[in-house]
Amino acid sequence: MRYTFIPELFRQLFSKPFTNLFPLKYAPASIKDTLDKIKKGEIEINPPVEIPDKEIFRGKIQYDREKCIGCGLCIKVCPAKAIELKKEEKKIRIYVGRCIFCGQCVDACPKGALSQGEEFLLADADKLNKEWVIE
Amino acid sequence: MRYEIPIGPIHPALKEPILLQLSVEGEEIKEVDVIASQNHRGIEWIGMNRNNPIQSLYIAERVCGICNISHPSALVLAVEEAMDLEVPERAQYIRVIQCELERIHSHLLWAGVAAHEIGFDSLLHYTWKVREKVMDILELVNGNRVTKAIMMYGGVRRDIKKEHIPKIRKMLQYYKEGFDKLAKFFLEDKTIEMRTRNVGILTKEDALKLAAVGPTTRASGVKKDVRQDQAYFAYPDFDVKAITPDMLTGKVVGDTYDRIVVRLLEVKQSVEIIERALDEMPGGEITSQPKIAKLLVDLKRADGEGIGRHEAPRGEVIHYVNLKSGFEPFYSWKIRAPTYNNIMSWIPMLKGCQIADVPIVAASIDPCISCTNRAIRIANGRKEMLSKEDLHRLSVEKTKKLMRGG
Amino acid sequence: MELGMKCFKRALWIYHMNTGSCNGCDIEIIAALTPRYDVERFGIRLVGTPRHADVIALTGPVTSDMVDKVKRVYEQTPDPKVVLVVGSCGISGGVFHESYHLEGPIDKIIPDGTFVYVPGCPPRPEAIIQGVIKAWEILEEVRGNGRTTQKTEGEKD
Amino acid sequence: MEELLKKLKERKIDFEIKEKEEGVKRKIARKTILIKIPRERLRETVKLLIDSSEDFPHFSVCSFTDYGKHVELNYHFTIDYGKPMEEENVVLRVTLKKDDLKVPTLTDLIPGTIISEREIKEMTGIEIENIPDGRHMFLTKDFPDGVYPWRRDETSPKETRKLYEVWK
Repeated sequence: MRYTFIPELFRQLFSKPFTNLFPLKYAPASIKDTLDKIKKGEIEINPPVEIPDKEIFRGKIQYDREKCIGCGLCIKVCPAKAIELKKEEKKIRIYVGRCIFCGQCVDACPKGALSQGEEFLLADADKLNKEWVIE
Repeated sequence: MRYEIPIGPIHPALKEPILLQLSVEGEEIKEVDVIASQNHRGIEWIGMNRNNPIQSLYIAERVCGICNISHPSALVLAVEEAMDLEVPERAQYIRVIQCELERIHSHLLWAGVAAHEIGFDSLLHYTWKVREKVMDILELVNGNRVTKAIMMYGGVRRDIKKEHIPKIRKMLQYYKEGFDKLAKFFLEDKTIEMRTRNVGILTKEDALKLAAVGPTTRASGVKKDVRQDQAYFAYPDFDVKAITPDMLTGKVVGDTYDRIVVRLLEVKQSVEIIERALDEMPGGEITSQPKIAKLLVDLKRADGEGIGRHEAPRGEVIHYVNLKSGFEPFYSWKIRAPTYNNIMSWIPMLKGCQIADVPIVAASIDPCISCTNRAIRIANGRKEMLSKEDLHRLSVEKTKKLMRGG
Repeated sequence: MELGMKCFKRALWIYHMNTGSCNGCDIEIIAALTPRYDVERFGIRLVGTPRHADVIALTGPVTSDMVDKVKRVYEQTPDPKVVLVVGSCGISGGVFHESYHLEGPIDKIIPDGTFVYVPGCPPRPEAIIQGVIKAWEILEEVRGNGRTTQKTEGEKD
Repeated sequence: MEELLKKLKERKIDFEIKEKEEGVKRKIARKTILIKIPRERLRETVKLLIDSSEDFPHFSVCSFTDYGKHVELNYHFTIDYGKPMEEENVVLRVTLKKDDLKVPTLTDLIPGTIISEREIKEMTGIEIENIPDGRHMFLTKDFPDGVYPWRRDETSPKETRKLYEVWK
């Protein structure tokens, strides 16, 4: 047998699908209608591939305003200039649009005010929307 | 009659920008020129002027997104040499495991791309499906599918948890069982053999003179592997042997087929290394300096220079670092990525090939243009120009023609 | 003709362009096309030329050499079009936020474009899929007011 | 390595050897041979390196440091590869004065140096004598003359674009 892949092709035809059907199985006729229906709860979307370890996963940064002392260490180590110091209040502001999700600020924070969340579906058409500015 | 054909800069073979200027007579390539100025982001300048060393670690990670542990590895080796920093034993083992996980994912990625270049898309999808297993493990231990963000001066940032080890072992088992199958598809299939045997030959002499590195040079019979020659991290414990194609096929031709052989054998080798590393991993700390603020001060005070060398999936990575006390960024920093050296080996490989062979030959060195740290440009539309699609079509046509026996 | 427009409305073709990114996002875009995520089941596929595309998936902080190429690719793409910026470096520079060889971010180079941003370094393939769906929604809105309106009225479903 | 050191002593070229320990259970020493030479003897030393190694010496890269009044070029080589744990790094260090930035090319001895030499030329402004191909390698064609990104003096790039400021 010189074409060694052919038997595998047939086997694939009958094996269990490998695809994760996020968000829907097939493309709907109208995206807008579907999104409305999802909002109303008429259709359920298929969940994305599960996050394997929630402790380690590096998603959107969570900020605990109360614990922050405004030392600025996170600003010092941030490789992407995603964090800004609000001098008067001694608190910080994080821009998700600049963040590279490395988690170095989480490691550096002496008070444990920062942590990595689980959220990763962040796409948006406006890069200064409220969701993307953490205060 | 000679024609000039520019290929690129937006994807000649991979999804990256580089321009190949070919001189052809009929179907045969006579001369090759490489223009690589499209991906230049000035990373060395950034590390020398703008960043402190900890920030530079993340810049190094993004020199190349595929081999994103190689550059930090070489950088931490260089900096640790420059400032005489101790690294705990457990951290050295974790580094080895991470590096080998990356090698598996990178070689499988390449194998898929190579299959795509000769028009064998079902094999591309199969290989990438197999690759998802290691991506899951990478996400499990690192928190992101691609960038690992694990290296730190003096250790690593994250431990491998106890409950992760059975999952990693399961993945290794999957690859051990699946390896023969994968090797059969890639090495015994007539289609692949027709398109890659005796195509894009790089002789041993050329490989040495052009200073080629990694699988490209090993496929030409040069036993050169940093893990073997000048071991680092915990690699001396594993006694890694450089892989050459004669281990499987009994001869060295130096063509594209041999490069496939070397990469597949390296996947197997990596699986074995990870398995041993998991068995022998000592306990203890994972970093010698857990306080980031203290580390920053130490880095600022340090004075000295160091060279870090690491065997990335594509070949040897070298970082040269010079630290000056009182000066926060690196005083000087030079990155040498593997493709930087391998690009020149395109010239002897492509000479005498047909245009339809360009994608597979160009892909055979596993080019990583962003690794080379430079930049891209769009081909001139007024000249006769082959787009990626045309090139791919030509390549697919050649496969079909060969299969018909023509 | 009417039938033709109906068919074209659904499949979304993407042109992928690398403007000096690190490859991380690029491999995740390809990962989204391969069996695990398989966006081809929605009719989404990568095409080799911008003239066939509805969406430009753009990665990277735009190096000096790429500025005019980005503009040309953008002009060659037929209207209506959306630029899908994948990865933090395309949005704001990310780790490459300051350098002598960069001209980005992308929305300064194409000031009148429509953008969908996917943050992440690199984003998970699901996040890219979500971005594509956002782009799709925008395209549907634009087309709904434009040439396909008459056709949608004739539709039963 | 012994042969190289012997030949270096014969020619009266100074060198130092640095060692660094690597490994966890099995310790090995990583050796770096640092050779400081004047520009005039660079080609001679490279020839020596080629003659005294079994295989061809592997040219890795050329790095550059700017010390204000003078600059330093390091040619990084590795020799004796292919044998487990026996490889050594060789660094050829050439110091140049700022008002006389010139080095001879090595491309005829080792063809693989061409990319590095083109890079050094465009990034630092050092003139490479007899370079066969002096075009830009990594910078755009229209990059301004007289701006050298790796230098630490008035010729380093002044105006850099801060993407994080313009992003809004």
